[in-house]
Amino acid sequence: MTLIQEVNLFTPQTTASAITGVLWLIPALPIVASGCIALFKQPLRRAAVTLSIGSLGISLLIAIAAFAHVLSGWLAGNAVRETVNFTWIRFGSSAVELGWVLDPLSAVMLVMVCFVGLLIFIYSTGYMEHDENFTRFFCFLSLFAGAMLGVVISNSILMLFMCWELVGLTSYLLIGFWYHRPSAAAAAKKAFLTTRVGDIFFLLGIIWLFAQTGTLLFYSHGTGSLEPLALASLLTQHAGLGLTAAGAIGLLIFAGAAGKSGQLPLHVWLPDAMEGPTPVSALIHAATMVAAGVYLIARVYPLMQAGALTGGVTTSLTVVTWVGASTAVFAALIAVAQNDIKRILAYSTVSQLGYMMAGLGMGGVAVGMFHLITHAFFKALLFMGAGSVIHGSHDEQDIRNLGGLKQLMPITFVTYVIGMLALCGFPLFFSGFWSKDAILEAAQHWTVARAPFYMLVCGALLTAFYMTRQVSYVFFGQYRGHGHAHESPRVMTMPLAILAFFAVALGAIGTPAWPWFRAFLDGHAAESLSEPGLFALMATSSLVVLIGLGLGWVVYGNKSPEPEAPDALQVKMPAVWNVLQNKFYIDELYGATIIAFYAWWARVADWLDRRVWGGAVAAVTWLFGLFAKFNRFLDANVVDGTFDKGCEEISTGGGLLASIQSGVVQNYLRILALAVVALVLILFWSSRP
Amino acid sequence: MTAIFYLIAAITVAGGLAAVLLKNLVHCALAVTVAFGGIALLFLSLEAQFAGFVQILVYIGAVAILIVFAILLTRGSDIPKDGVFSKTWLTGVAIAAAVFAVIGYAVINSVNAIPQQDAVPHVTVHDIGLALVGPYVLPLEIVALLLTAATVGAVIVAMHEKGGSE
Amino acid sequence: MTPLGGYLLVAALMFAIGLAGALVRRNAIMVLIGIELMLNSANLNFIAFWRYGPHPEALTGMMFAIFSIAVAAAEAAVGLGLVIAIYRHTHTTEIDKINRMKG
Amino acid sequence: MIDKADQIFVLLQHWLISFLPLALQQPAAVLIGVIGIISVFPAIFALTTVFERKGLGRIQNRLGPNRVGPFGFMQPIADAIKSLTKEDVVPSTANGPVHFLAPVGLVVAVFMGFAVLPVGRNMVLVDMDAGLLFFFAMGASTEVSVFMAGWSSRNKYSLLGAMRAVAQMISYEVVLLLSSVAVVMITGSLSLTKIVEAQNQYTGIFPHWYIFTPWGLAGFVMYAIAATAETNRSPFDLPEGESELVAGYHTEYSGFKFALFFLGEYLAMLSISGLGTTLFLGGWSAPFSFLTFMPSWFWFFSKLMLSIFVFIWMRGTLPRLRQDQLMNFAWKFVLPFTLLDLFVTALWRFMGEGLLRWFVCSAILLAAYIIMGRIAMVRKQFGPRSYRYAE
Repeated sequence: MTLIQEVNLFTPQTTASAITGVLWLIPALPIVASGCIALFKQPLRRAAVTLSIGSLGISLLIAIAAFAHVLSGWLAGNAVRETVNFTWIRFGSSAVELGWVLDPLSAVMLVMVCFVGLLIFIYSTGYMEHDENFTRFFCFLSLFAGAMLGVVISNSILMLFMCWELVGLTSYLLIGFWYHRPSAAAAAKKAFLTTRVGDIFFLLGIIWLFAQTGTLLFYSHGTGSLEPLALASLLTQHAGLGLTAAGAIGLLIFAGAAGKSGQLPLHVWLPDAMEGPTPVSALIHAATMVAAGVYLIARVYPLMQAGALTGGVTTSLTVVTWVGASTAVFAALIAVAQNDIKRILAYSTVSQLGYMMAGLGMGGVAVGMFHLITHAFFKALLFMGAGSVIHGSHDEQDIRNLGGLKQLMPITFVTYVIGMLALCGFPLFFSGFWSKDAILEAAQHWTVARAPFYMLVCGALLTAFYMTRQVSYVFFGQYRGHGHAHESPRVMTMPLAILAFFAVALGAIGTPAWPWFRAFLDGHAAESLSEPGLFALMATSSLVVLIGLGLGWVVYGNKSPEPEAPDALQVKMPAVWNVLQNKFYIDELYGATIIAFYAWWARVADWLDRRVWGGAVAAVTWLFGLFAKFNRFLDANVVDGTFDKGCEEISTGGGLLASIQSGVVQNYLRILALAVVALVLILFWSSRP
Repeated sequence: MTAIFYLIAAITVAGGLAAVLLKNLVHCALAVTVAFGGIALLFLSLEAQFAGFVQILVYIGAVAILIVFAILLTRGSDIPKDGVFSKTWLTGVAIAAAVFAVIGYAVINSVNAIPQQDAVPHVTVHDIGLALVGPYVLPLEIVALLLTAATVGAVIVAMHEKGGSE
Repeated sequence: MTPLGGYLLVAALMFAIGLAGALVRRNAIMVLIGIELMLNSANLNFIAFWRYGPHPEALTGMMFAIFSIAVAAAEAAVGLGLVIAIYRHTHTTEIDKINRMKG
Repeated sequence: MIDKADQIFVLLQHWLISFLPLALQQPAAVLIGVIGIISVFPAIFALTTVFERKGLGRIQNRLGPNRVGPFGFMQPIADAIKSLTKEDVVPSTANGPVHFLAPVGLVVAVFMGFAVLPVGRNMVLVDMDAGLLFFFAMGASTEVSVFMAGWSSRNKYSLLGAMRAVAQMISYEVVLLLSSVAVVMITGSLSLTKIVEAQNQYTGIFPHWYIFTPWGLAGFVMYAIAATAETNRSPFDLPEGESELVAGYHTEYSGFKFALFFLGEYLAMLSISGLGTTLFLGGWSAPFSFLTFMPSWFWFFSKLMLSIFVFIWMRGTLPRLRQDQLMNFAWKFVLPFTLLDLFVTALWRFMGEGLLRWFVCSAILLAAYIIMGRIAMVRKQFGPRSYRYAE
């Protein structure tokens, strides 16, 4: 693998093309649409839908145009990286700069996000049809889409962080969309707080990076933080623990990515996030937002691999690999013992994100991104299929209460099975096979350790197993739910069919026979089939998948257990099952350690507040009270006494004068007349000689 | 000091006395109309044609009618049981007499001190008009404002209070 | 007695009569009538002084009388409006019964 | 000869006083004038009553009085004899002196108004500098008499009629004054003879009557409306509406006192028509320059009779207004329009000669008339009466 040396094949473009100039419209349109919808009244459903879908559709068109621009540039032989930067705030000699970038990575991601997002928008119009907060939902969805697209096009790490936080906010809003359910509200809080833990590290990384390089931009004609000049200076800094500054910053950024992408210590929020509406699960928690972490690593990849000596191995990338691989197998294990249809998919997502991270860590940007793209399509497909199942079976999510939907929901069944086979990596015809194969290939060639390879293979086996279990429960046997299950409306099945098509077809761009996707992302020529051991690897992975499928079918296939009956595995291995079903007791562990610590600390603070500070305040209060009493005494006896006496005198005098003003008008007139008499007399007298 | 002057003066004073002394308020109003007319005639006898006609127009045509309206609106034409004069009427008469005595004494004693010209002043309406829009234009404007304000005020004061505690 | 003296005496008499009316009558409208009489006698004085004064062409007394008439008209309108308003509240126009500053 | 015919009455007066010593000539001249007025106008009144009754009869498709004398023309004489010989009924609760003084005061005040009317060239009893003001002062005095009549009768119909009449007269007197002020603004004089002289000029054969100017026409229309209301004539005859108030403030009068009221009302109509003629229709001036050979008094009385004919015609044609319509009409339409007319008159005075002022003044008045009319009609304040029947 020689791709590392060829990263710098990119030739910086000095001038931005027209399409780059309007690239900002892609995130801006959905955000503006969201703002408009926020002002709408609830009954304006049609307008809200038209606005959000229309804006995202236009964004998709622009994204495709941008992609075509990049593609034509690539075909012409020179890879494109165009940036538009501007100064946001200037203080002193430094400036906060924002900007956006168009390169193969962002172009691919833009198209994927817009396309999947658009399909999910369309699907949502059917899924959310009966919800009374329909327009609010589309407001949030549009805001999310805009923020996510903002993350994708950012050329400034600050702008990326702002959009990143916006994405986190919308995720919070959408998970808690049905906020009247306590579980949804709790899940939203959990998601927000957990990702915040990662974000704090991310922010530290940003600040460190800014402090070291003096710029927030990734690419800026040679002065950006991801360009050789800055990287070289970062490598010369030592951060302790044997890390260079580049490595330390990379690890901090990875912590943020791990929070967002649900990597091992911070994965707990993602399964709970399934409390949100299913389209949200599909869009945010399968296809796009969780992939933002992977995308972030891909975006700062030059930083991560800076200083790599041989085989592209750096400390930070090794950490990424280990975390990813262990997440992959760990989550797959938990998924085996779950009964909620969406929760299984959620753990599957965590697992697949681990694959992506491992792929990034071992194989480079293209490997990880390829799995990200294929996964986005088939996982969105699976989630929407699950949504269709839930919709059709009257909000039933427990797979033990479903069954026999093969006949009742044929389109959902076919598309779901396609998604499931793609996820499992069924050989040759499904995109998942090729993307996973690329990761496994990278793992096989990894020089540091062999363990990740075996872990990933194990994960693939488990993936096939639990997906078979799920499909068997849901679609085969007898229908065990209540009411009559029915097929979903066309507006929901159409996106399923389109996604199913891509779940199959996308594999074509990444086969070892024609790996142009990798070449496109990495910017160098395609490799040939001549790689040694390739076919052996393919055979191995196929075999693993088939074993997993077969095992699952043997254990669960075509049975119709009673809803309350124990699981087949539970009967055989109750101890293991319990551990798995309780998710390795991670939540309980956190509850017993971190949260308990916080609760204790809160009690301490409370005690301090009540006893120490409260006492001090009470003492001061008492003192002042005493002083006030003294003042009152003075006021009542000294000041008031004088004043009252004065008032009494004035009042008495006033009473005397008031008796003159009797209210009888004629009295006044009389006095007036007498005054006239007096006046005339005085005048007359005084004029007398 | 002609007979006409005495006649007019007698009418005026009689009207005024009747206005003050008559019991029925409407009679008082009519009597005061006579007094107003007498004053107007006095103006005319003083060669003040314009002032005289204005006096008739304003006092007889407007103020008298206004008084009559007010009397009828307040049921003033019914004679009250406890008399029309206040209990202190004697004091009032005494004070009025004192005023008249003092002023009359002053007039009689000092009227000859003032230089008098007996030539009839020849003042036309034209002159008065020119004076009104000339040296006296500011008072004219103020009076216009005052009349407007008085109109508005009278309307508001006399207007029925809507939703009042009647 | 000069003509001016005659007019002034008549004016003084009318003034006294108006004053007496305003002082002895109990009805508020009668008080107003008395005041009107007093104003009229003042006007008569103005006109008389204008007629027999040294500068009749200056029109001062005449103007005074005219403006006084205009103002008196406004005064009458407002005064009678007040009397009517008071009558609405207290159902009386007896001025010695209207001695509270509360309607 | 022409001048002789024109000045025949003046010459007659001069001839008569020439028999007296010089000291008495001046009072005698006045006396003769007074006698003339006191004899001529009641005669016209007598004629008018019979004209009115016959005219109304024609309008209502009947004959009218036709028994006394030729064509019933002796009817007023018969009426006069009747009212003089009838018993004078005074209600027992009536306030005697006031009841008696009311018709007298009315007739006196109305007769006073004629003193300043120029009925012909050099034919005016007192050529006062403030003639117009005098006329209005006398007109205002009649209100007191009307009130006296209504109040002293101790009859609720009388009192209501009197109150209505006084309220109506006060309201429309404002309009009457203001519409006359327009003429004063142009002429620069309150003297009625000067006003007539200002109009007694000709351009070609056409006279300079004020009615032939935009502001004059508008002013005349307002004046005519106000005059109709001021004299309590139909359609503003609410104070005497038979269907509501029997006969208004003179319900309790009979015999000669009633005749006096009747006389007073007609004389008021005559005098106010005469003033209108003087102010807007050129007084005694001839309508065309080639007709100046006719005596001036002939023209005055012709115009007067024409006005009276219009009064009778209106009485026979128009229905009576409601009280609120009457007041609204006065304060919300006629008065604002008259004020606007004053403004236009000022504009006319200061815009100088030329066609422009004709155009501008006409345009303003026409626009104001149309706009105010539309607003009034939309608000249904002066619209046709709508009847509601008990169900």
